[in-house]
Amino acid sequence: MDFNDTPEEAAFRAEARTWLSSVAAPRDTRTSFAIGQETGEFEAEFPAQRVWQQKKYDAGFGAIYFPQDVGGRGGTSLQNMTFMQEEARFDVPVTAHFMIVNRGCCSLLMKHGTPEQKALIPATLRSDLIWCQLFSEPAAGSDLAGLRTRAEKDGDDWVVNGQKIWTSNAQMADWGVLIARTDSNVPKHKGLTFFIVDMKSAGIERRPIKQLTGASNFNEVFFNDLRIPDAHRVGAVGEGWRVAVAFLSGERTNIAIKELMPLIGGIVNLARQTEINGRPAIEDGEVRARIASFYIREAGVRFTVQRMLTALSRGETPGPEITIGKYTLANLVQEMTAFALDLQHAAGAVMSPAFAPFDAVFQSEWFGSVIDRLGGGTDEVLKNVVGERILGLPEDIRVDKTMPFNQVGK
Amino acid sequence: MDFNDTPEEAAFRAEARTWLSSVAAPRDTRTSFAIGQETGEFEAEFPAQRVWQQKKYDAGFGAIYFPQDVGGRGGTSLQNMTFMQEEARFDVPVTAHFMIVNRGCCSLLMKHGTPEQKALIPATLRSDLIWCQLFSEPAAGSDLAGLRTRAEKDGDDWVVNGQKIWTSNAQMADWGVLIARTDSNVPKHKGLTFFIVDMKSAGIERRPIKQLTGASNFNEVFFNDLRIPDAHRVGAVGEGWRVAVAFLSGERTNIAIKELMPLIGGIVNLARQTEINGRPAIEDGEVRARIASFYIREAGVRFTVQRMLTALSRGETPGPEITIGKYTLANLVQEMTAFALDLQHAAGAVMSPAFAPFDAVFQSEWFGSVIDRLGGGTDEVLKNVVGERILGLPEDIRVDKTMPFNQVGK
Amino acid sequence: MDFDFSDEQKTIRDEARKLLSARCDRHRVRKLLEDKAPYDKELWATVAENGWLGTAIAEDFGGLGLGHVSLCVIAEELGRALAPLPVSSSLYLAAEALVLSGDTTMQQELLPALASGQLIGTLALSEAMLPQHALSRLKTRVVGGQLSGIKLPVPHGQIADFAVVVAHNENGGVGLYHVDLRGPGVETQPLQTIDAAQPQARIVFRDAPARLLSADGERIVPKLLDRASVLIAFEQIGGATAALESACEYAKIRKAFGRQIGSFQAIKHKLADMYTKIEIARSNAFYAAWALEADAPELALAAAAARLAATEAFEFAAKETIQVHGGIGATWEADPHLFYRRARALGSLLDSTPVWRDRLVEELERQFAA
Amino acid sequence: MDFDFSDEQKTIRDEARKLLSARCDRHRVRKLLEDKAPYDKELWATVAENGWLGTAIAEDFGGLGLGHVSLCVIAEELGRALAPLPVSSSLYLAAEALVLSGDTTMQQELLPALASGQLIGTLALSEAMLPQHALSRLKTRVVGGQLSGIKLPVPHGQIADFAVVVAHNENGGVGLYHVDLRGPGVETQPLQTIDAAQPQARIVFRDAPARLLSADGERIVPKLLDRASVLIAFEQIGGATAALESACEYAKIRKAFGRQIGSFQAIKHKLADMYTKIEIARSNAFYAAWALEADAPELALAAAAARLAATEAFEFAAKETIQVHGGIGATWEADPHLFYRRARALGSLLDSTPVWRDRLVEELERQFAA
Repeated sequence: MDFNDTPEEAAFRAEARTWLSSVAAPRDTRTSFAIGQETGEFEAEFPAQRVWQQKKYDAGFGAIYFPQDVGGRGGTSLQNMTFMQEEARFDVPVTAHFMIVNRGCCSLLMKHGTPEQKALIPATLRSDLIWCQLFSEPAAGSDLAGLRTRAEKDGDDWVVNGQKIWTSNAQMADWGVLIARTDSNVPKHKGLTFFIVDMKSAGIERRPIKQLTGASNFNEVFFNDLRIPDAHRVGAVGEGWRVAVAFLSGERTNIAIKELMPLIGGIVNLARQTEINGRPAIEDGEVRARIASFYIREAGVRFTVQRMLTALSRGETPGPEITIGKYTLANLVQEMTAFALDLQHAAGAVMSPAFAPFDAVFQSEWFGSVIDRLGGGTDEVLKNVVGERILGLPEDIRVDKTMPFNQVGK
Repeated sequence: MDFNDTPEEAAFRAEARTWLSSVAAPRDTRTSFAIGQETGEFEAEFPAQRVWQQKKYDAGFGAIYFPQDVGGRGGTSLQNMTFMQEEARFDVPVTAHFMIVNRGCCSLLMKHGTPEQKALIPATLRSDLIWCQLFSEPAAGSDLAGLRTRAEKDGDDWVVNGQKIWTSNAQMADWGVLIARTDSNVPKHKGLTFFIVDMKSAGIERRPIKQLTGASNFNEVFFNDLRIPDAHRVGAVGEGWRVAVAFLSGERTNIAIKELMPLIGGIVNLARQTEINGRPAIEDGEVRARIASFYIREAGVRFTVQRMLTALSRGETPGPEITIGKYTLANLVQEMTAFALDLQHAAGAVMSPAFAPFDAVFQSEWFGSVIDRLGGGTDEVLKNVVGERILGLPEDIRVDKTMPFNQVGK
Repeated sequence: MDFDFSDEQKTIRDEARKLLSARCDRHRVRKLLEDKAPYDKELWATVAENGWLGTAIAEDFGGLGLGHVSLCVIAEELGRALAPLPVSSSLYLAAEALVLSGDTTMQQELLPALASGQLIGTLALSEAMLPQHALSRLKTRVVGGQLSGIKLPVPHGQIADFAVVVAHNENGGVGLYHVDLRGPGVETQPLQTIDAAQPQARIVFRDAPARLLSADGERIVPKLLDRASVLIAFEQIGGATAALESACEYAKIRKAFGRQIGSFQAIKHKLADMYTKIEIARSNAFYAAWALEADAPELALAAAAARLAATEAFEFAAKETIQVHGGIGATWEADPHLFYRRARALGSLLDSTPVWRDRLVEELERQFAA
Repeated sequence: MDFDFSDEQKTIRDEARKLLSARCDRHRVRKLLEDKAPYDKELWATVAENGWLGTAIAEDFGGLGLGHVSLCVIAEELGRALAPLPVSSSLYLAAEALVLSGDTTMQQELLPALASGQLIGTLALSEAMLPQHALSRLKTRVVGGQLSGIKLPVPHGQIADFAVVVAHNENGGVGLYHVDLRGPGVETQPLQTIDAAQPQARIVFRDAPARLLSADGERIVPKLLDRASVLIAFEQIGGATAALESACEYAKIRKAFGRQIGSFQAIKHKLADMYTKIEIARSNAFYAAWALEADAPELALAAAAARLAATEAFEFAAKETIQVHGGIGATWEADPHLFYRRARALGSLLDSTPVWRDRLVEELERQFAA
């Protein structure tokens, strides 16, 4: 048990810090603690994010844990985490959103891709190529395996018809990963196949979804006789579910490793500036109890990630503990930001940056927290995962699990 | 909307208070706030409780809302509540435990009993007769309709074999209410029949259950060829489920109307005597937040009962709102008592009455709260009731609901 | 004891619900949000015509004199409909402040216009993050009948005709002043808010002419906040109930894993929890409504409890209604965010929970004297 | 960074678990509870023989010098087995106090006997409802080498051979004193406690001979409480994990409505919540274990967080394990009440949550300087 860097780790950290100092200014964590939820206008922010990712890539920090033969650094997940910790000290664009999908696609292609498909990896890691994820459907959210988009074989091509939803990056994506139903005569998990899609193909229509905040970071994507060459199939026909599940668990881990300490610091500072019962709020027992509870959960997830990285660095398979991270943090952010608004008393509902504390960042993160509780697996779905896969409890009764898909609901 | 007594209500309250003052001493609510959970040694306390109930009955306050023709006062539920409020101001035995069952049996017999059965009511209301409830079984708790105790017709008798559990009062009961399976070839809810049982009959064995506290207020009851005359059947053969459900909802209401304000007062006083961060705990924001939250739920249930009584007094059918009372209060007591132990710091684990604050009453109520969360319907079962019967949500999938009982689990 | 609305009040409720469901459905609410309209003028005219605004105003002052419990009934319906109207500012705050001030001249002048909806009033109390109960630290001041200072946020400040302003007088006491917001020395700046239908403004007063309504602010303001909080609690309960209904409806329609999602206990018990919190809040609010109308000494305790319970119920119902709806619930076109916004707006309107928590426990301390 | 137990520590864990499941099963724990035995003498001898008690004591003082992380490993197993042993009093408190005191003479005299289990020590700090951190208000006093006052509760006070007593000296400073509990001027009265296997006593000192260990109590006691709280946190996590396992096992066996109850989301998600709280606690405790062994400046923050998280996890796991078991869970013969008792006993042992909450936030305030 040692929380300090080893000499090698310290050397890497120093290297990262030196490079970051040479290209970016330090971040003032007392005032800057937005955690970059899906609240902003992504399209406007995207070009700067891409440039920053390219810069990191060129300096050897953009794809740390990917092997060198696909353009990565050939480093470790622990180094990646170290870099992220250091990066959080600087005032740089947050590239997490699109890189979650980009990295996920690269990992997927490394494992399941053909040589031709693998050739896309380096440009993707550099974010020269942007990917999007074509999974969810209006009638297939938590129950993803209930998706209805159909891919039918026609010569060497697959012809795809249907609709996807909640696709971030669809506006600027060059490629997409798609899961579609190729056989309706077998139970729902068995008839699915995984593809990559050239987003410049004919037969793809994107429509932005206006979110509750008014911003539009997600899209509906419609397929009308979209043709995908069989060469863009990933994995075997009918094996799409397994491929997609591996992809999605990566997404949950990514949401789990958001850096929330600055937000806690923001609340501490806010509590110094506002008052309860005639005294600074920070002296109030309820405020202290809430802040303590925030810290415990934040640290709990942060150190759980460290346990996972330790296992990885020992060459072991990490335990399942990190599954708790996604819903713990998503709820935590919603709770913390709501509490921060409470601390502002009547000003809590003000969103004018000039007049709300800290440029109304608590207000906008409070909106954004709604989305994090839903994306990447709802609280409810993930608690089922914990109950069934970790604790070994019996499954919910699944009335449609073994039924041929075309019989479900009949 | 008027929270004050009407002139008639005020007159009744005055009458009750006058009588109570003439027979009992006032209670010091600053030190006496035990809510009388199932923690004490019931057998030792029983005689005094019975005498007090008899005294109330003889004065016209022991069966207020029962009609005069069965020996009641012919008053209202509201008067009963008024009497309970007044009674709580005096230092008298708590008769709630056995009277819940006694009153429930009387209500049941009034509705479903034969004239011979109804004749038992007056002595029951006076508590000259004590009843017990023979419902739960080791394999049929929340899923009461899964009970296995069998009653088979033999001439004019029913022969009963099986085992019941969680029977309070079994040691001193003269009569019991029993639900047993009379037909295993039909689905589980349909093959049940309701009986009254003379507890002096041959073929009944009682064994006390040692509770987690060490006390034994509950029993297992075994039936070995117990014979019940058909004249002691209540309702039609196969109609036992409907009868039992009506009986049980009364039990839940009774648990919902526990008087918890004195316990809240006890916590306020405790918080004055203990300290946090160098100041009286009552000044601490967390303590205040918790106390406020306790009060809100306590008052919320108390006033929900008043809404129910208003509906009754207007001759309307009360709404379903009171269903929330049982689990709200049971959880509240557990939370309040645990919090009171926290306030005592290291002394919170001390149970010696001489050295724990308030004679260790918080400690013993903390143990007792466990039982209230389970008895009369668990939190989980009751939330299903709220979801399905009040909010109209679809039922859980019940795999055994329509299956003949003797096929279940095969 | 009679712990329910009267038949007459139930009639008022049914009529209000009917009118609002016809004239203020969620499409309209969303449209106004999109247009960033601070209120629904047309609906305002309609409810004024129907006499709602005068419900609790005495007949002598042009109201209907039906009492505050009746106004609670209307408040619940306004909350349920998420009505974009300045009722809270004009009636629960401005009209109540005028009544409490005891200034009959100004009551004569203004209450009839508030009852008819001709004038919109508001209360200018908050100064940024200062709790509203913290009167001694207010910076706004009146000198020689002229008021100066910054009030932020002022609810409906951009549409109000006048404000009752809470400010220090020359002697350091706290007074209530009437200020014409259309008059000189008043600069109003609309703010972006979490709920555009509960608009707020920043108002800078520079030597604005101010007429003293009462010099007894220290006594009146807490009472005013208690009274208003009861009415707001009914709006919160109405909103929470509508959110619950919306979530239940969706849970019955939406299917996942081959079943209606409402058949899963994770959803079913979440909705049962919502229902529980709402009924706890409703029962507390009933008690507070009685204390409000009876002007009973129990008002302080009852109002704080109603406020806290209703705030918790609406916040919980709003956020979990989104969760029950899944991804759809996070879109602009779906209803849940309307509840999420309103819950927060009403929760911020009259001080936040720690302030009410303290008031509630003060009352309990009194009740359980050492 | 290496954020897990070492292979050697994992071996210690496996062996400890094996021994305890053979020698300290729940029947034995329940039996001792019934007998009101303050501890399991036989098991004490066994674990002493196996060297567990000397785990973190330096080799110079007769220990194994394996460090505190290894002791954390053992603590978790003791917690998991609900072991009725005075390890917390004798090692986490008395031995640690001796080490922190810097009194090498007394260390030489006592640590080897603590490591071998020949002596049992304890810490006499609490004075009824006073928080243990509130040193300035302690009433126990030493005058002329003689200690007088009442300590209540003293953990394992009825079986301890000596106590490190925290008391005021003649100058009003706070010192740590060694008192022989078998000696004159000591009257020990066993108390009834929530968990008989975590026994407590009331000790009245009347001019009991006391030897000063350190006059620097104001610095040492908070650090001692921090250090002990980390070890207790591992006991709590062990207990919570065992409770969770017991609940999961029952949820797989018990059927209701024709299904295993673990297939109902109400049960499944409750167990997922338990698991979540336990893992949050475990990760915080890992960090604290590192800070404990490294004597890092992060200890204060890490210990408070580990303590709070572990207390919450064990309390929740214990009470909800009863609930999952249904009626059976409330009986003496079933295991869940053993957890319920232990959770409360450990939660009360070293101050309650509001005290640790304050310490945690103090550290955050330092970290996020204004």
